[in-house]
Amino acid sequence: ENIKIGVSYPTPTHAWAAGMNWHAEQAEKRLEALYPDVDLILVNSPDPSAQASALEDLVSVHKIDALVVLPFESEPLTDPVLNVKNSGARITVVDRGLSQPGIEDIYVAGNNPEMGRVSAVYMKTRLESGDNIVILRGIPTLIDNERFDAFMAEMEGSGVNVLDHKHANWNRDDGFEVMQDFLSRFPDIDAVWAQDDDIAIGVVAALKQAGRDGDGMFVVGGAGMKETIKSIMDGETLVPVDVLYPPSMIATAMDVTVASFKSNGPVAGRYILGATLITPENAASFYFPDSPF
Amino acid sequence: MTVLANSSLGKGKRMSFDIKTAGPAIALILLCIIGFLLNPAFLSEGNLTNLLTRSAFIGIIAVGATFVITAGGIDLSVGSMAAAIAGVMIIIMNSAVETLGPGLATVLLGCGCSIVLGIGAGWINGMLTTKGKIEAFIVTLGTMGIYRSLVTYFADGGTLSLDFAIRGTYRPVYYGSFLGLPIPVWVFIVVAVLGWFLLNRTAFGRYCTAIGSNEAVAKYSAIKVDRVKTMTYVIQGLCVSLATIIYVPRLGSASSSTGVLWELEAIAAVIIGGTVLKGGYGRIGGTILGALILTTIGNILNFTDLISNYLNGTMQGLIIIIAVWLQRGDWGKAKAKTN
Amino acid sequence: MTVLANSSLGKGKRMSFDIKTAGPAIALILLCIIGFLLNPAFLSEGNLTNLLTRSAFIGIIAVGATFVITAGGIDLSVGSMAAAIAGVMIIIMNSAVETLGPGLATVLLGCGCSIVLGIGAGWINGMLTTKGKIEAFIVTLGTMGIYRSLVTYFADGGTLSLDFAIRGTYRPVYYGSFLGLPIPVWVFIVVAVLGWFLLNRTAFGRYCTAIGSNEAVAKYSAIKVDRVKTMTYVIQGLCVSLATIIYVPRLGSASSSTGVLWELEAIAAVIIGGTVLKGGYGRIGGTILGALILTTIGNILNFTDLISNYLNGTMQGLIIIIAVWLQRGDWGKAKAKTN
Amino acid sequence: MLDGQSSTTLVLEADRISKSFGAVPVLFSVSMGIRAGEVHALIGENGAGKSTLMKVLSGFHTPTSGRILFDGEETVLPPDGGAERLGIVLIHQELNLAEQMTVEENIYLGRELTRNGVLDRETMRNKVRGYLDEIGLDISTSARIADLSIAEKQMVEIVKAISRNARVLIMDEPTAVLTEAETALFFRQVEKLKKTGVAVVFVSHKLSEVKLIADRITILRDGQWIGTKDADALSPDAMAQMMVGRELSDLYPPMHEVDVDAELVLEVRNLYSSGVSDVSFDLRKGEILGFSGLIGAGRTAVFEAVCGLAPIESGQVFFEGRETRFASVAAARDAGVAYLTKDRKAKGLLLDKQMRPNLTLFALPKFVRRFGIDTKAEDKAMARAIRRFDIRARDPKINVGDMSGGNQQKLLLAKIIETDPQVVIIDEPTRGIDVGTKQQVYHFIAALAAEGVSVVVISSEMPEVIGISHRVVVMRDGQVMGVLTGDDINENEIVRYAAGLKREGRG
Ligand SMILES: Nc1ncnc2c1ncn2[C@@H]1O[C@H](COP(=O)(O)OP(=O)(O)OP(=O)(O)O)[C@@H](O)[C@H]1O
Ligand SMILES: Nc1ncnc2c1ncn2[C@@H]1O[C@H](COP(=O)(O)OP(=O)(O)OP(=O)(O)O)[C@@H](O)[C@H]1O
Ligand SMILES: [Mg+2]
Ligand SMILES: [Mg+2]
Repeated sequence: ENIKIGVSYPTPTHAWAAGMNWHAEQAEKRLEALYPDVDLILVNSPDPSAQASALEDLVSVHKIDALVVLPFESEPLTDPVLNVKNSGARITVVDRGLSQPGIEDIYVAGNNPEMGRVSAVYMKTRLESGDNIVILRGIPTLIDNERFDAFMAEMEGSGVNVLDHKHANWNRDDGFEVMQDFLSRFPDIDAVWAQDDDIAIGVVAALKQAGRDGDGMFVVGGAGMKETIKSIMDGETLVPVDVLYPPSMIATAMDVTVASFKSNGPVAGRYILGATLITPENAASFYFPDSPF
Repeated sequence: MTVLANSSLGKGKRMSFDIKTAGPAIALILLCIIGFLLNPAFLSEGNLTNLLTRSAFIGIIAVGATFVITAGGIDLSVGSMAAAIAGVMIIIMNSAVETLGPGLATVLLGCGCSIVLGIGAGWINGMLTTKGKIEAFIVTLGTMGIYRSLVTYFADGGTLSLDFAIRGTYRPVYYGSFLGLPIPVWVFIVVAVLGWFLLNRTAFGRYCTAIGSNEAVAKYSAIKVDRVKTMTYVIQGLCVSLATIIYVPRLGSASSSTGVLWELEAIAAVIIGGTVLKGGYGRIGGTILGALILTTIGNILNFTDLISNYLNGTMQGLIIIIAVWLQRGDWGKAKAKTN
Repeated sequence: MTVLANSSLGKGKRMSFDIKTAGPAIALILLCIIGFLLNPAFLSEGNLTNLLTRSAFIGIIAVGATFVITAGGIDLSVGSMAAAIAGVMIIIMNSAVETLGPGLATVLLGCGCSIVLGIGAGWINGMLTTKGKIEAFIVTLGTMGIYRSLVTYFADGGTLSLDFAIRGTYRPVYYGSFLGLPIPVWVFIVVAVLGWFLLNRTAFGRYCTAIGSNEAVAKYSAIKVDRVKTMTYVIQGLCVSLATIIYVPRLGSASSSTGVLWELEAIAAVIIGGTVLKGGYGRIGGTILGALILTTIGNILNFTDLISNYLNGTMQGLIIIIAVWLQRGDWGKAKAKTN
Repeated sequence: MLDGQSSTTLVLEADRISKSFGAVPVLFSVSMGIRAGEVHALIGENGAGKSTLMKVLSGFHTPTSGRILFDGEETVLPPDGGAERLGIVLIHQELNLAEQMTVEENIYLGRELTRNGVLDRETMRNKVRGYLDEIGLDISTSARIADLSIAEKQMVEIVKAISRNARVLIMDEPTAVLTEAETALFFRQVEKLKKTGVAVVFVSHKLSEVKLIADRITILRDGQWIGTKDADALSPDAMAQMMVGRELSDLYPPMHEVDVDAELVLEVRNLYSSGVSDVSFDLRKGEILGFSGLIGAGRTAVFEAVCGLAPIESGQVFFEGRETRFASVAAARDAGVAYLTKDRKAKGLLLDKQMRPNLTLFALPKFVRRFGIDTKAEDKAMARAIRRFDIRARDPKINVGDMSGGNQQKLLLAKIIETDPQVVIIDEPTRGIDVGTKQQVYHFIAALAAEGVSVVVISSEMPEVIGISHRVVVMRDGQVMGVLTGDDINENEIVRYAAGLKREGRG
């Protein structure tokens, strides 16, 4: 009797998601080799409604026994995941929680508010009251709001001025252009919170172009891109740290889900991964040179 | 070369007529065979029902788009319009639940608002193109951006979700069925039949075709060109609102990513079905088949892991081109006619 | 109602000609004034340089699109094509660095490949529409999906990055300047001048207009319609490859999100500039202004926090509609003519 | 076989050409020889196959069987206008100009003059200017075709053809939309070309013109070759008879006098509109009112304003005694006023649709039964129209654009009459119609009037206006110059008013 496990996540359209896809594929190979009776089916979808359709297909066609799902968005996928659960499958939810509690058997996630908070804490160690920062946000989504709100809450009362914040959509090009405009607009910027390593790449390019990358100016991104981690290891000062939001969480979720069939102990529960601050000291342990991210 | 084209055209007239009618149908049947060969579960009742239900959204919107395109227009705003309407519906229903309770009244209020909004949005597109004399492409590109950003604004960048209490009442509109067919499929059938009748059997349909074929002739033939064109956008808006009414109970939410690229899918369905993009020639039946073809392609790609997930788009692109190429004999003719 | 439309038409004949020429220019000047009022730094040299440089991508692509649209076609694939070409360029340069070293040779090889790919991709679009007799909308919707998914595939869903050693050699193509103007702006100027010349001063340009105006007339005038139409797509492909050549050194990377929606921006620039979407009337000068207008809108929105971030799209949509409405007298005429 | 002419003088020759469209045969073994330096007229009823034969002779259609000889050698003509390079130029019956482009661009389309790859616009402009002056056409070289009147467009077509240094110049009804004055200018050019040895082939329904200009005449009937004769040997009556295959009775019907007390159906007072200034006239029940004048005199503009197609700046319109202003064409139609355009290709018919939807488009509300269109009633109307107007399409499912020009015109007439109007304004009623059918149209108009319908006939063909009108309004420069009645309706009087030599006192 084969154990069929569906794995559903958004189609990678940026590097972080590509890293996740890579980790998922690695885990599939590893787990299928380890357990011949386990069949993992990876499906990715370009939008929430396609993901809902993909979930329907996993049930009606593949008759899965368990589902590992990284929902595109929480709200729209709550009902479709509930339908999968009603078909009798075990549910593992990754990263973005569903909007109705109690559907998932296992929950594996990074920590978005924590990411914002950790970034702010680091900012405060480097800045003084009266210093100016600008923020480049992601795509307008819940994740972005959580990170941003936690960051702002932590900065509260520090005396650091947030000059403005614009959406750069977790995209290098937008990061570059928004930063160019910030630089034209504000003559004095001391630091940039770019929230994401892709945006940070654009920001750094804009800073270098304008020649404003000296004077202790620094940029904080986030997620844990391998190039960023490498440059932190090399002691780069413009992007001195990174805040982890590991794409490998999907692999963790697949491991745990398979374990729930294979283990003789209970595996249900919540696994929350930390938002570690990556510094030159600890960078080496987060560096995966083969991953696309 | 024209020599050949002409003679083959002359001779093939009867034949190409058949290909034209059958083209999209053949493409769909081929796809179903491929699907079955890849995985026999493709033809299971459950999957076919899923497929039909899914086609309903794009299909209903594409019926409206058939009118707009037949009359020589284009509407790029439908996807964002759907998202914005869904958002407003949810806000209204959520706030109505306090006064009206989570029952039928609230759901009907939401649906009513959806229809009013859809008609209104279509009317605005129509008036801007006709009275404002701005190209439809620009008008609807503009309203596309406006609606998309409005829904983001309403949702504060996140997701608007329907009150759980209302969901219970509203759920059957998507998940329920009647005589073995899901409700969305029934709505799709009704919209398709009405659309077919309107386009092929009424004066209004003739007027759309005439305007798309030659606006000056239409004007000299006592057709109120501006009014008819505006009406096509209103019909499009109404179709979008109907699609939204059956979409909202499916996922119970709306966000800035709702309905992204639906406009391209709807237009693609219309063109795959044999309607001419420059106007003057519309086929509702073809549009329905076009919508089914598009949904089936996505469905089949979910059925196999032969192809790298990343290449889904390549397969989709190839299949769309091939599906239309299957009826190219007809295309040559249709195009020559429009000139 | 038709009555009113006509009278403004008849009387405004001479006047609307002036408005037509000046329309997009006035819109751009208004935007600049607004930008300056919001923040005087808008008119700083640095910002104007940024603005021009940014316009270069969309502008160069839009020059190509002007040809395609003037000849009655449309190309939705340009954004994905740019991403795919950028991806392949990066792969090729990265692997050439081992044999050729990180010098000029490698960069030239990359640029050469880009041009070959651009021309090839354009040629495929052209052949599928002309010889394959498939509607341009469908062909390029298909190739859009194909190129987009190919770049995702090459990048394994992530980002392709240019070798750091090559970046040093290649950097000046984006960051360098000549006589005070950045290189991309020079490329933009050259492409615009050549495009203007080709469209307005050569037989080829007239053929494009004639085909867009009336394909049968063009054919009967012994114009090789298929060849000219294919050439417009080839020119479009070439423009995309030039835009890509100056895009790659900017951030040294390409991903599946590179160039998303550039096709709509390019088409919008063309239409804002006064070219008629149905073909037969193209204006390169207007296209350039259209590209500048679009870039300026985005730039201005970054210069103010008066407007909620979420409403950027609303402002963009409104400004586009208004910019085109400013020249609506002309539109009415142009439209009436195409019928 | 061609009246024993030696083939050495023949430039272009059709030898037993047959042509079918699908299963529908259109030409049956037609032969025709064209000599250098002659004007060869081709005449025949609507749908006889004249245009088809001309297209075969210029490479636009390939014959189903038969040979084409060029300079005595069997030749397969290159398609799509490629035959121009051999010196064979065709002016299509359908206007063949790119509407958004300028006069200069159109005239040189496909053979632009260039210097080092750059358009030599200066030279082209000057040459075009020269051609336009020569033919007496006062338009700018940079005018857009869309802004020209049909007559001007036709002249541009002619200029375009003449400028091509043709050896064989084939013209399919070039004078159908021209006035006599313009036709005269045009004929001067033809004479000039003829002297230089150009072979001119000329299709026309205006038999008097044919008599005037042609050296030889070929007659087609139902796709069959009837004969080729020297022009001197044929009178217009004899031509008509050979075309139609029967004796033609009087062209114009007997005039039915209008009751002087008949009510005024339409009164127009001091109308101002674009191209129209201070126009007043009235129309009685059952009257046929002719409108004459030179091209651009404003006749069309008057009725476009009256029918809601163009805005009225000032003035009054009374319909059946009540002051009215039709806000739309639909309002005019519903009141019983119908306008038939002179521009059948651009404003009259949907060329990519079949006959039936075209026929009923104007009167469509009449065919609506319980929300839907009553297709049975449409079919009946179609059958009726085919009988009544003698519309001949060998394939009933053909697109209107593929029908012969005259049959299109008949369909357009039928389309307008389908609303059973009280007042019908027919702009150029017989444009491109053969003599036989013309006669039918005139009788039809007279019958309408006899039934009490008021008819306005706008026509540039003087005999036609004179032959059927009760009264004639002559316009010039947007103004009414005079209204003629009874014996005053003659060519002399009309010309004097139209040319501005005479004007009725205002009062
Ligand atoms: N492309 C076509 N396909 C089918 N039938 C055609 C086509 N072109 C012409 N015909 C038919 O051929 C016949 C002859 O048409 P043609 O245009 O040669 O007549 P014509 O003598 O020029 O008449 P007219 O005086 O009215 O212009 C008509 O019955 C017409 O409908
Ligand atoms: N909408 C308009 N705007 C400007 N000028 C116009 C308009 N309509 C007509 N005219 C001008 O008014 C004059 C009268 O044109 P009209 O077409 O009415 O003449 P016509 O006597 O009917 O000529 P035809 O013999 O061609 O039918 C022309 O000079 C024309 O250019
Ligand atoms: Mg597997
Ligand atoms: Mg003819």
